[in-house]
Amino acid sequence: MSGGRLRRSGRALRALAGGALSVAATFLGLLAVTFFIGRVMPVDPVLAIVGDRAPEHVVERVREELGLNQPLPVQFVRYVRQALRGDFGTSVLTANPVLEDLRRVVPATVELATCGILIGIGLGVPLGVAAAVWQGRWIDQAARLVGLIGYSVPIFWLGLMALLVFYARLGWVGGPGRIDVAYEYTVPTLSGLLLLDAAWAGEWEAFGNALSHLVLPAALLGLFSLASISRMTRSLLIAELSQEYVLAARAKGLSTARIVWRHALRNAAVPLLTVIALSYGGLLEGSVLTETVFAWPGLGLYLTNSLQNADMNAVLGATLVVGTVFVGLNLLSDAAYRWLDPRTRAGA
Amino acid sequence: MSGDAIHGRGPLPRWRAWLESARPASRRQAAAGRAWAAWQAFARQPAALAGLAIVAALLGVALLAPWIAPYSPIDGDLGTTRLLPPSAAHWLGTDDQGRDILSRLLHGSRITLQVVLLVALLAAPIGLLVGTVAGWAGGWVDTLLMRVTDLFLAFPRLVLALAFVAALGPGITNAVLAIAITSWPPYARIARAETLTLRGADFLAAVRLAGASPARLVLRHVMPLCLPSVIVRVTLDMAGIILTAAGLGFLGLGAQPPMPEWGAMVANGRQYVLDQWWVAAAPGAAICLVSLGFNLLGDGLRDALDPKQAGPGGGR
Amino acid sequence: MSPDGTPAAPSGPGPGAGPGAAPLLEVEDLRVAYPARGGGWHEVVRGVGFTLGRERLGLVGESGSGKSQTGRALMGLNGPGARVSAARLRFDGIDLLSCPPRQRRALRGARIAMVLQDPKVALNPVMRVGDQVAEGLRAHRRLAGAALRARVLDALASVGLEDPARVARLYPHEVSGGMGQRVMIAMMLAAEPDLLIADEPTSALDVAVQQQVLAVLDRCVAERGMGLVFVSHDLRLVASFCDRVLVMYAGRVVESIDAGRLHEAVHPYTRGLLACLPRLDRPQRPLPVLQREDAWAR
Amino acid sequence: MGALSAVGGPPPVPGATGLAVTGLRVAFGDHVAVDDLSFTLPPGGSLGLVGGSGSGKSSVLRAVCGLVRAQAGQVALTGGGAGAAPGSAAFRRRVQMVFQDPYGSLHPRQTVDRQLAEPLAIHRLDRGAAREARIERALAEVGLDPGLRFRYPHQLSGGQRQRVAIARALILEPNLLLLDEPTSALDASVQAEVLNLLDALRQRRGLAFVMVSHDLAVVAHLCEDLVVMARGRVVDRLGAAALAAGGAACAETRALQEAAAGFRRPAPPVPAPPPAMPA
Amino acid sequence: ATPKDTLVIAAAFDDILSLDPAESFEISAGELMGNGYERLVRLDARDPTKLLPDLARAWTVSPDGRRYVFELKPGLRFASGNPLGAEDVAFSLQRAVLLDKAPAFILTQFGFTKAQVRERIRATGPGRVELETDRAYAPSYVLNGLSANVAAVVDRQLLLSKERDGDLGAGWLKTAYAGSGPWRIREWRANELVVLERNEAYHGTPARLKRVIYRHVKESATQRLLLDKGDVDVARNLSPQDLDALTGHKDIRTTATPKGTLYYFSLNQKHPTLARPEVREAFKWLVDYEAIGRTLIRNIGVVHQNFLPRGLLGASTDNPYRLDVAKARALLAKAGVADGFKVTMDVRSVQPVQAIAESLQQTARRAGIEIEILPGDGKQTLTKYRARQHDIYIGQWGADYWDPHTNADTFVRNPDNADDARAKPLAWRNAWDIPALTRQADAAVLERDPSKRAAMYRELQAEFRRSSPFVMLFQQTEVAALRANVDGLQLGATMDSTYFAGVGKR
Ligand SMILES: Nc1ncnc2c1ncn2[C@@H]1O[C@H](COP(=O)(O)OP(=O)(O)OP(=O)(O)O)[C@@H](O)[C@H]1O
Ligand SMILES: Nc1ncnc2c1ncn2[C@@H]1O[C@H](COP(=O)(O)OP(=O)(O)OP(=O)(O)O)[C@@H](O)[C@H]1O
Ligand SMILES: [Mg+2]
Ligand SMILES: [Mg+2]
Repeated sequence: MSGGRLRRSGRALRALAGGALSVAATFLGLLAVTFFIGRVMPVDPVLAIVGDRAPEHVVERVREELGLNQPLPVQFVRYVRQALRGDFGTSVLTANPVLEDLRRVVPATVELATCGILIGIGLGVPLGVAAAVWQGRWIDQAARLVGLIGYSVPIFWLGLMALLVFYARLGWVGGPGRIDVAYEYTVPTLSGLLLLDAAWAGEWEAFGNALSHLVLPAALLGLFSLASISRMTRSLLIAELSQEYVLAARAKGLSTARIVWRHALRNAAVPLLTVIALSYGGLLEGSVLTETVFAWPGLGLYLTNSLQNADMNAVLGATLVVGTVFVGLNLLSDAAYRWLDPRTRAGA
Repeated sequence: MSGDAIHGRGPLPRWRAWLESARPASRRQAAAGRAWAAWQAFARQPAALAGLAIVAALLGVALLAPWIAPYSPIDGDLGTTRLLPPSAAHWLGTDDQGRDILSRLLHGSRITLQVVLLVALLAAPIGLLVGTVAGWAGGWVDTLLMRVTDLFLAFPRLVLALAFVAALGPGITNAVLAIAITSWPPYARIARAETLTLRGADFLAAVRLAGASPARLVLRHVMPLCLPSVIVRVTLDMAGIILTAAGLGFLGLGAQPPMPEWGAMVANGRQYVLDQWWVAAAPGAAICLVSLGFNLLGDGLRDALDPKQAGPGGGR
Repeated sequence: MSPDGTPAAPSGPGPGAGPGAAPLLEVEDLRVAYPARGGGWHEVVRGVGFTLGRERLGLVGESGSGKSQTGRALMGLNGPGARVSAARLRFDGIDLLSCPPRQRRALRGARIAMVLQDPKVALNPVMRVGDQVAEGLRAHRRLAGAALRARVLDALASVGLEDPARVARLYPHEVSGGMGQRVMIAMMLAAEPDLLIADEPTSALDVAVQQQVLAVLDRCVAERGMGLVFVSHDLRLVASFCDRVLVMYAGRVVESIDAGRLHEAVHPYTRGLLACLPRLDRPQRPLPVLQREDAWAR
Repeated sequence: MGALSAVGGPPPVPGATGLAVTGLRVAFGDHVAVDDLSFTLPPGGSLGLVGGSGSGKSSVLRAVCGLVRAQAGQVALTGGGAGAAPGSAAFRRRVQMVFQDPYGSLHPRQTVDRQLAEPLAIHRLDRGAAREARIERALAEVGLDPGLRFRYPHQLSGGQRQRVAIARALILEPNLLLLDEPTSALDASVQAEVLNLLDALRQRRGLAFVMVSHDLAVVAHLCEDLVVMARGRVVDRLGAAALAAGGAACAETRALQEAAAGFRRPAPPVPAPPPAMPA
Repeated sequence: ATPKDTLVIAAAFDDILSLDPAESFEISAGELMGNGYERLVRLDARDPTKLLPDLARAWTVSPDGRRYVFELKPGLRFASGNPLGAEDVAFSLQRAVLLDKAPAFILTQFGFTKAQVRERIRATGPGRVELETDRAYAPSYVLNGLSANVAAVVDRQLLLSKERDGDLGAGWLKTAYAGSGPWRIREWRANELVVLERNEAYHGTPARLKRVIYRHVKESATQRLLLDKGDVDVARNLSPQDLDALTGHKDIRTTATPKGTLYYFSLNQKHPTLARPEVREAFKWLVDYEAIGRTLIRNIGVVHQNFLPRGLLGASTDNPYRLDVAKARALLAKAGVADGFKVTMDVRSVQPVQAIAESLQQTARRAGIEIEILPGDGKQTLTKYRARQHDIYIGQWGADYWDPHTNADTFVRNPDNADDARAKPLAWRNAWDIPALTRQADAAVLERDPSKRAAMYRELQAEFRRSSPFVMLFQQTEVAALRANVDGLQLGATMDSTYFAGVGKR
């Protein structure tokens, strides 16, 4: 018994080590790709620092300071060494250490994407389940329609239209930005997640205001994740519902609800989780455009700005964060896989 | 296996009988019959047909654009025809350079089609090859290829495309390249997964026993089997590709002016979205319609090509 | 028309019927049809009829002859889109076709149960075996807590599983095929049904294990006086295990015969099936093969 | 016993091939599927491998034809094919295999024609009309209607598929056929047809067989010698005649024997009539 | 809605790179510098050709024109509470020269170098600062230079306390504040917001409002929505069509001021075809100035064909060119390219530049010239432009300080046209080799009589209009739309002369 457990934990350890190794490899790849992009980009990074009107000698001096006159391999080694030390340098654009910037912008995006995915899950899973159970009925068609909208409509366009209708015309929601300026200094920053911080501080008015700003972009992102989640839920569930064990459960006389939610969905949950994890990553990505439309001071906006201004330190930092989140989500969904599916739990 | 007790069918015309013959007499007839069966499975779905119609219409419009467009797509008159609302003369109105939006849309279909086709032709084979080779070879080849795939997957697609376009310089060709570079990994994943399930299949063992080389096995036997799911995925991705291209255009990194690229048109129209809504709405609707078409088509293809429905022998 | 007319018309209790005078199950002119591709219907069960007492009834026939569909029609579990009709389909006096779905579901698992072919796929892979057994009990017998657990362990023990407490904690992939099939039987028998439909319960199992599982089934029938419909394509097995055998061909019952009198079978299909099996004790080559006649299917 | 010399019946056809396997060991990870297994098949002979599920029967066949790698042991052809190294093209042409599941052993997207042509294409045999003729001959040999030639597998019945699989194995004109439960997925009536076909082929071509099954009756019908396996090892060897006489010494063999006879009720609550089969 | 005591401004300020006056050189930052810092003299917001005293009470120029003495106002304090004296002023100017960041040339062009700046700029007594230039420049030129942000006065004590590795506090000041103006810069969150708070220690009239908050909003449409809903009080980057749509809105009015920023496109003289004089001129006849003025830059700019923006000394308002395809064709024929030719044009993907480029593309095609537009973001096109690798570049140029030399220096001076030249003005970027014009421009800087000086610039402009490879398009007008309850907001002509101290809300 204990020997088995020992062996099992040994196997888990090996899997973990393998995971860590692959994450490390992925990171090195990320670094290489960002470096490569930074170097081939036809933008002079010095320009970003000194501006267009600086005299030539200033330009030259800064170029030397940045080590840009050294051979590429030397630059790469320096770059990797710094990145490994957790030193992403200072952003040219914000004049702050990149790490500090990230600490500010990442929570904003996380808040947005998390609310989006919660909406996506909360509506998408039941919708997908309904569509699978009542296959071919109106609810199935409706789910399909929602999915198609989510897949076919450009988010930036829908965002603008939604802003126009719900903010400008109807005035139901707050406008662009995370919070009204009036509340700018009322909420102390703890987690960076405005809703949590406001609730923690008991600033309910600010909470309400932040919520009113969040609702629209989150709902929009939610719609897009809803599309893929409901569609995947449907097809996974349909596949599960045709399995023999469902027949066995029906033969036991269980109710449809129990069969669907306890048996079939539980099995579908395993791949579904991967879908959700991926679509969460997708939301982080979708936020690039959403944040532009909603003037949301998050990672997406930060990344586009830095890219366009050749702020390579910031680009590296932000890309690494996004990459890490993707890798982390992958690991997490792997772990969930192991946790949800007893067959993989033993490693057999 | 075909139903013996099927009721309610009249006599078939000769060509249908030929196509539906259970005993095809030649390779050609067998292939045609197979295609016909797939078509029938496909044609049973009205939504899929609608999708096909949209895509076919896109194709037709792209072919005929110069003949059916009422005006030039690139010349307008800043002085007199700027930002006119839809009217009899300009069905969809005019844009900020005084150009007829309908004409631009019609010509833009060529770009959209070109983007979609190029990406599909670039990304799908890469993904297919990488995935099948990784899945079949296993071992370190698999590990290496999948690491690279994961690396590309670890970047959000739009961001990576952005970075590549930033690196290569904007323009439609580079946008296509960037999108292709970023869209093959999912295909590789799918192809690999499929290959893994096929790896132990007896029919492949039989071919191996006959002495087939690994290259032959992968190219002639494994790949054709992965192809349907990749095709389905590509079709479903078309919408995403169009949207990504539009997103790049929207951020000013896609097609360059005055090319009537739909995404760039939306981006341009965004300035006027509050008052001259048609400038952005028309290309936006075109994008929606075409991605809708590809989505419906992809759904239909999936249902038609689904191995589970390929033949009743599959599941016992 | 099959040569001997509609076999086994509902005429009193079948041979080997148990103590109850009224038959447990009466089936007359049962038909199952699925929508055909080109429109219309495709009948896969075409006018099956029989009565069942508290006995072991074997259902044999080649693949696709409609055995499983017949069994499932009794459970009310045919595939989506199926059209099921019958002149009579009564279980213990209850008309199964006209009773409300709620009552039908209450019957399922509680009074009519079913064992499936392959325990590997018929047990929910993410649920502990014990929980799966408990589920039916909780639904039908309103048990909970310690009482429920005791019943689960009892049920597992009754199918000959050693250390039921340990088995209850396992996941399906952690039990062997034979154990899995026993778990499934325990799961279906826990609620003590009056009728058990076993759809090829042993054909996915190892030859040696097959014997053990059959013994378990056999004991349950003998001890509890339950009716059993045993679906199989293995004529030799059915003949040795059941009291009575229905032979199906193309959705019809072509012959109904006592297992002991199988050698007296008159239908050429049945006779052909028996003859074409290779035998250890009497080598024969070439083996006789079945010459199908269209008339059988009509 | 383990000798490499060909023992057994006289080769009915000159050039007939036999097989000698010594000390074979196959492992998947930590799991040893086949351990120190030896047997010989005289040229033109037939050998049955029987055993319960998971006893390693399929693994033996797969190791013999090189589909899985053996950790230890030798596989050698004897008789006509002696000298062809496992894995070589010559070996492949002499040794072919038929798989258990006719549903899984045919490529689902290729016509019968294409599947039969594939081995010919690989070995660059017979172009054009000669190839056509050869395919037609192969179909005829396994008793398949030429009208089925351009069908896809899903348009065929199980028995027909298994015939196609046999035709594919035969098209390279091998001398040794490895059969992995070729009839266990088939109905009894179809099984008889396939067994008859295999029997006829053997007579006609002087093929040597190694056949795997868990059904003693089926193996005994086709093979002269039997090897009983359990847990990856040989536990019993006996001739078909000895088996028919009944009363095997080995427990595993006896269990198989009983299973072949149907169900035997242990205690007599209901007097079960012995399975009486009509003549 | 916005709080009563706070002015909320929607603006795009993603260009800010630093809050250090010695380093910051961006338009948005300039406005912050103007409100947060003081300098010796300051431009009159109403008439930028005039100078007003700021920290200096009075100043004198020595007869040889090289020594400037400034007298400070008494009792000055920084927002930190530290007293502000002559030492601080000298320190600030020295610091700018020593740090030698992008805008430092505004001071070093008067002959200050790192080596001697501590002698040439000195505190000569309590409240007395003395500067010594290397030549006798036009006093307006020097004083205008001293009104630039780079000459703003910073808190010496505070900065020295934050100094690291002898950086004179530059690392710290990038994101902080050390000034004495009516507003303290409380916080700058890049691409998000900037918060100004009333400086209670300010020596002049205190600001009327307590706070000014800039919110970064890039989209014009979004700015308009926010303004319309009253979630901001001022919108700064509205597009022509959004401005148009707001006229007649009962709660919103607009205010406008011409800016020192010019839009132009230029022809690289390394391109053999573009180098022909007739081709250069032909391009000037191929722009539909009138239609562009009426549509694309309506409200936000006026057609202007000279290198000095209106409002600068000597600026010309002659606009001789208009769209004349026939004339252009004739000129092209004369140049031997009657059949037209193909060129590329690097265009930033921003409005109205992109739209103007597209319009030019259409009109040029009518004369047979095929222009291929190469879009890119700002940094990308600039990189190419600075390396002289473009064919045609379309862009803008803003005055660095309020003196004609700022633009003359770049448009009509090219002391060395070699690839490795030390100075690389716009004329160099387009490889326009102009020794004669360079000499003329150098002379104009030294002319001390303003009216003679103005005449010299007018001459330069006439020649420039005729022969330069620059096609000047328009001068930007800055427009702000504001809620009707905001009063006292006056946009300044330069980037640092929009003041908020006098702004109030009803
Ligand atoms: N859901 C369904 N839809 C359409 N046809 C079906 C469906 N389920 C079964 N059939 C058809 O019904 C017929 C009878 O099937 P059934 O499963 O009863 O055969 P069986 O006798 O149990 O065969 P096997 O021995 O292979 O299990 C077959 O032809 C099968 O194809
Ligand atoms: N590819 C494989 N990877 C891992 N284990 C395997 C593999 N193939 C077979 N095994 C294991 O090796 C053992 C022997 O398998 P094999 O297929 O040879 O048995 P078998 O006698 O043919 O059984 P069956 O009658 O079920 O076909 C089994 O325990 C099986 O699980
Ligand atoms: Mg069945
Ligand atoms: Mg096997």
